[in-house]
Amino acid sequence: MKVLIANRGEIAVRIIRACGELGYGTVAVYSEADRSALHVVYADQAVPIGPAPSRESYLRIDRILDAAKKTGADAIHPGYGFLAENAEFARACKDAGLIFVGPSPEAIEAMGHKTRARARMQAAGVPVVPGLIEPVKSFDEIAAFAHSAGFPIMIKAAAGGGGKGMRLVSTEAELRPAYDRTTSEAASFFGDPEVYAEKFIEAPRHIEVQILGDQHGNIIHLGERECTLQRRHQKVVEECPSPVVDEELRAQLGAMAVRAAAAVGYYSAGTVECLMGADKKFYFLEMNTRLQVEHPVTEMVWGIDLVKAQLLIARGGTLPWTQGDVKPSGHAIECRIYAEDPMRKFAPSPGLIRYINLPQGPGVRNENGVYSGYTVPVFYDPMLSKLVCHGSTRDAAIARMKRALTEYRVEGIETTIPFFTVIMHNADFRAGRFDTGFIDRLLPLLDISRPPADDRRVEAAISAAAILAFEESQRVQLPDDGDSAWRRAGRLEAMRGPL
Amino acid sequence: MKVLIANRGEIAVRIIRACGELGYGTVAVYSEADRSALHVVYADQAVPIGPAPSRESYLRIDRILDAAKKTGADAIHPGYGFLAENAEFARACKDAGLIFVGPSPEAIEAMGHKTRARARMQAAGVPVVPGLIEPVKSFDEIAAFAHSAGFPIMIKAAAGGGGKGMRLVSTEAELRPAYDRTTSEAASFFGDPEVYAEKFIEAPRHIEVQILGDQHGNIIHLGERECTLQRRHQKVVEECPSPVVDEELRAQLGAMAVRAAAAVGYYSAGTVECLMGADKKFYFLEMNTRLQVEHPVTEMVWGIDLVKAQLLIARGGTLPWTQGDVKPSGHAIECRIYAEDPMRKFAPSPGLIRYINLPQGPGVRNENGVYSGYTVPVFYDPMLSKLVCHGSTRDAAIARMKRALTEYRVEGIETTIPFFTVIMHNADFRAGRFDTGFIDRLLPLLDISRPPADDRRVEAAISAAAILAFEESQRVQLPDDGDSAWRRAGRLEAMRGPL
Amino acid sequence: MKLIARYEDLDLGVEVEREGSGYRLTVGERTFHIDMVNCGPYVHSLRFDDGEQFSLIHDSVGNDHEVTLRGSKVKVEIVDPLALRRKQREDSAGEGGIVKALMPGRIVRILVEAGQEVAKGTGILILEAMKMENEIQAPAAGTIEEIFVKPGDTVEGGAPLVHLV
Amino acid sequence: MKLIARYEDLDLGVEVEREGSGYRLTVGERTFHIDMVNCGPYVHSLRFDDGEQFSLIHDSVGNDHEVTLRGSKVKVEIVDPLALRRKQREDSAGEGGIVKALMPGRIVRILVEAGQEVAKGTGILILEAMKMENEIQAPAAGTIEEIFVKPGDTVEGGAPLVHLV
Repeated sequence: MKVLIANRGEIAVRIIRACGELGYGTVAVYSEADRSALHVVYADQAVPIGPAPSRESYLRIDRILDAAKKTGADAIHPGYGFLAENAEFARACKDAGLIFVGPSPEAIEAMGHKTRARARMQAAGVPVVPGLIEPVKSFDEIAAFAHSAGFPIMIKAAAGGGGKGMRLVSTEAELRPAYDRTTSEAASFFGDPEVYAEKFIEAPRHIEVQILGDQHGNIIHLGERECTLQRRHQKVVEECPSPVVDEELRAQLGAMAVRAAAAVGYYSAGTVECLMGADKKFYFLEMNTRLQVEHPVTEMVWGIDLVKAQLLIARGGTLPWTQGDVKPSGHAIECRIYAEDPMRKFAPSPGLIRYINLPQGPGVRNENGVYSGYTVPVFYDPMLSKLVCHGSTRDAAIARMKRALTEYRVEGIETTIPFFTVIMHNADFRAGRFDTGFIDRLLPLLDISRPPADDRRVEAAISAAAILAFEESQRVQLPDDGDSAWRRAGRLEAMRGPL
Repeated sequence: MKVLIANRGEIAVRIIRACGELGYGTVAVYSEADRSALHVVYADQAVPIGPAPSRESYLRIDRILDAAKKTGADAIHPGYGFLAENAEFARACKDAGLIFVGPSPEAIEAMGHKTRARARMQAAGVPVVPGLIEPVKSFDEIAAFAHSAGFPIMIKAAAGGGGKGMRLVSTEAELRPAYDRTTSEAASFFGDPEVYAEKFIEAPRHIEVQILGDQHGNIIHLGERECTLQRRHQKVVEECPSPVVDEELRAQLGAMAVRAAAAVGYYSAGTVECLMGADKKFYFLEMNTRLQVEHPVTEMVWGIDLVKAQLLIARGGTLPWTQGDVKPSGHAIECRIYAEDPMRKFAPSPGLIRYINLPQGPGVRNENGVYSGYTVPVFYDPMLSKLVCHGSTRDAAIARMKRALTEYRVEGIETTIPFFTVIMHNADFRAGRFDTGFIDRLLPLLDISRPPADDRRVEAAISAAAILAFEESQRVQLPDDGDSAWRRAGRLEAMRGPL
Repeated sequence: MKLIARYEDLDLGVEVEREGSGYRLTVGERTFHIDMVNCGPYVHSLRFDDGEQFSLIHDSVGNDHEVTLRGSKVKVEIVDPLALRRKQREDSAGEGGIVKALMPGRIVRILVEAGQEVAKGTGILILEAMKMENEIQAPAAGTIEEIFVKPGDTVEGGAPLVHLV
Repeated sequence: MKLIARYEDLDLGVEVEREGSGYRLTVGERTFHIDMVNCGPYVHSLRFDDGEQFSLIHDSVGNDHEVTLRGSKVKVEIVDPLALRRKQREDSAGEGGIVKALMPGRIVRILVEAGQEVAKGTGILILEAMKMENEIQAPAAGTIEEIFVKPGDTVEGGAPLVHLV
């Protein structure tokens, strides 16, 4: 068995690891900007599939299938993003005689079109978010909806998902620019400019349920994840279980998710996303027909390897567990480590990672996508790695995360690590009191405070910097020291061409 | 609460991590050779306690107590080795008003003298290894024992443990040199030249039982560890559970271990070591009155943090679990990563670690004691770090270990990583068929085979080396390139003085 | 050697001298005797003469030093006084009117024209990097003197975008 | 540039030339067109012209190169032919009679005396490193011409211990 991974970054590495443990061969595909990426380093084989822009590489179905044919791969795992929820791709894999590690093209289609999915779920008796409408053909339609439903509304790309391609609109004035930008991003990122709108539910929690189904009709759920902490509609911290879900509510959420999945004949791993109000009423939002970024928190608590389960299911295997066999244990939290500068409005911070020190020790899991000496390209997501910590209780998991963040060091680029330290120390977060607006309300208070100049740490830091500057000045000036011309040339090379 | 860690290397880092998660302050102590050691980097405070030789630093009770006083520490954790099983040290801590994180001095003494411990265990109804005798005063006594019991025998340091200070003697000719060297090592490492001897049981397994007791008389066991794979009487691979112990045998072993611990009023974490024959009869060997190197395999399978439990117990807390509350789950394996060259008879390989890539991802735990750029000193144990992998079954744990070893890269010094790859692929190991002689029998077969010259990998490697040598030759010759005079001077500095 | 350390808004005079195998430092009014050991390319161990020890991670680009120690990151600029005076002259010469790219990326749209007057905070252009569109705003009111880039251009971090006078 | 690559017991002639942004290599009888990119201080990506790609970790000390790729570690020595000829002359001059320390450590005991005849495998001295006593043995039969160390000495790896003729 040989598996081609049609993805990059930490998720490609995650899948390569699972395949390696199962004794399966692995094939990485990579754009020219990704020659030095970790997934290329770790795969058994690697095939170039085009220039840096995703449109010309990671989204090119023809080139990926060519790579599979050339290397004799038996299966393709799409990861998340890129082609993971593209039914045409899933179908093209099947047509080429390859196993697609995911659900059927029909299930992807059924859930992919968010508005049609909602109708189908409603028919299956699954509660849905109020206010959903069909995708619009023009700005006028969206304006009409906004006027009838009243602000705030959300504009979302019909083909979007995972927090991409959606915008909150609170006032009339913002409507036109938001529509234009969402449409443009939808066309650029998903190849489909269609957008729709829905009424925005205030102060909700974002809860999602993990399901696992096989091709023989067995479906189980693996409880919920708490994904309420978001910035720009992107999740930043996820946990399992949710601090506000008890065993009874978990059973209700699970039953709803299994019903939703069964309604579309779902198999493989999948996630049913819900909004939950303060009254703990929950509404189906969408189903992600793929592995989720935050799947490790579920794995650590439920003791099941979701990627290995996907591979088993894709090969036609039967789920080895019934609902009664699986039980959660302890608590897990994930922080997404981004190449963004929290002190400069989260501006992207690509570039050379000069030094990295990953946290280690008990209960710490690094889903890493980068390494010391690697240059983070500008073409893709700013997510570098994920840090996941497990503890016997939520408090223990938070304490472990705080400890791990202290060990985590990245030099050369800025990352969101200090921002997570602030969150882990926040009293409301520690008490489990938050909604999806938490991060935005926290941002103005974000004072990653610096010690005063007479603090011994500052004296030590200034002394060290002065000594090293002094030592540097004593050295002969070398023509080719440090960042070599050769390496600089390689970096400019990677920057060339359209994004 | 502030804890001083009277140790170095990976175990000091392990304890600092646990304290950090509990919100306790940490104080590292270090010899002059250890200024750049990871435990010094990670502790809140660090205090120098003398020159490189352990005798003048890590074994100096007075200096360690001074450091505790100076920093206002409340407790001292001894780790393993050094002063961990020194009753005098435990008593001195108490006398200085400090909490000693370990058992009572009386329990250490009772178990510390191996021959007296055996008598006490026999009296408590615990089965012991046949043939034990009192420590000898002269070579003649040991010769007399050898002649009456017959070869092979083991000569052991009375104050030894953990595989140190013991020698197998199979023939008359070896007896005198073995006696001399064991006596000399016992004097040098443990400060006590006394040795004793016992009949050597052939082809046994080494099984040990983890126990945890509080100061209120509650004692539970956390099952067994399989520690049969040894080289020069040092464990190299440990696992939990043992592949040959079933639930019934585990209950018997556990009951025996709890009885042994109760007989000496034991509290804190402790390990009862046994030999087990092919008939699954087991014999008490010794009790290690401290945390064990291989404790993480038990932690990963039983879900209990032994260091945090030790700290709770030391503060007078009550064990939060009864025997019925604790259950094993899955399987864990540990490999001890040593700075030794398996291709050169495991010769020590200290020096500069130019580059290190630790394995990551699901089920992988690094208990690391070193980092990229660190120079491994010659003065201490060659153990750099431990790699621990957990899986749902023994096969899954082995597969994960194989995958992790593939990711593990250390450049600059040689390590035992390739040796573990060979063990993980060995059919007998995979089948669980081994005894304490397994590694010695495997060594002659150790062919960490190299690919032939026309293999594409070799062509690629030769090409890369040639290109880099070519590029190097094209560069201006720099006076101070690479390994700087400054750093070389630092290394020579660290080498100075007696070992 | 005399240096200036800039921390937050403070300029501190620093004097560094070798002293035995260590260093003698004067920082502002205070004098330290320091012993420092290189533990690898980025890790250093610094010890004051009262025995207090700091393990630190150090990285620098030009004069900008980042030192991480005991969970805090301290950013400090170390300049020699001559270079500082030169820099101040350049600053007053009005080089500050160049708006630079804060990150590498691709120019998506230009929102202003040459000659246009802009208020502080007016969007100048949209820079795409890492799948996000980032609006670059005017740091002060003024007139757009010159635009150095066009849509579709790929720029490195620090590249000049427009001249604002 | 002409080089010699030593792998296992083979000496292979290697010729390296720049070719466009890549390299042209002749290794023994075979010619490769190779594109190689530096991915960091130790990681490199090498691609043959048929598209086969290798990510590798490279480290070298002097002429000794270690290349790790696809789970294998390949040790190869790269020398230029002039240097090799010089080395062969030195070898035949009998420098091989110096027994060197394989690792840094401390001399515990000397087991031989100057002038003593020894058989191959005779223990010469005991070197302690990392808490282990290691016996250094005579690599061949001969006479101990000179002993360079004494008990208690600390030596670096590669330090000469005795001269055996």
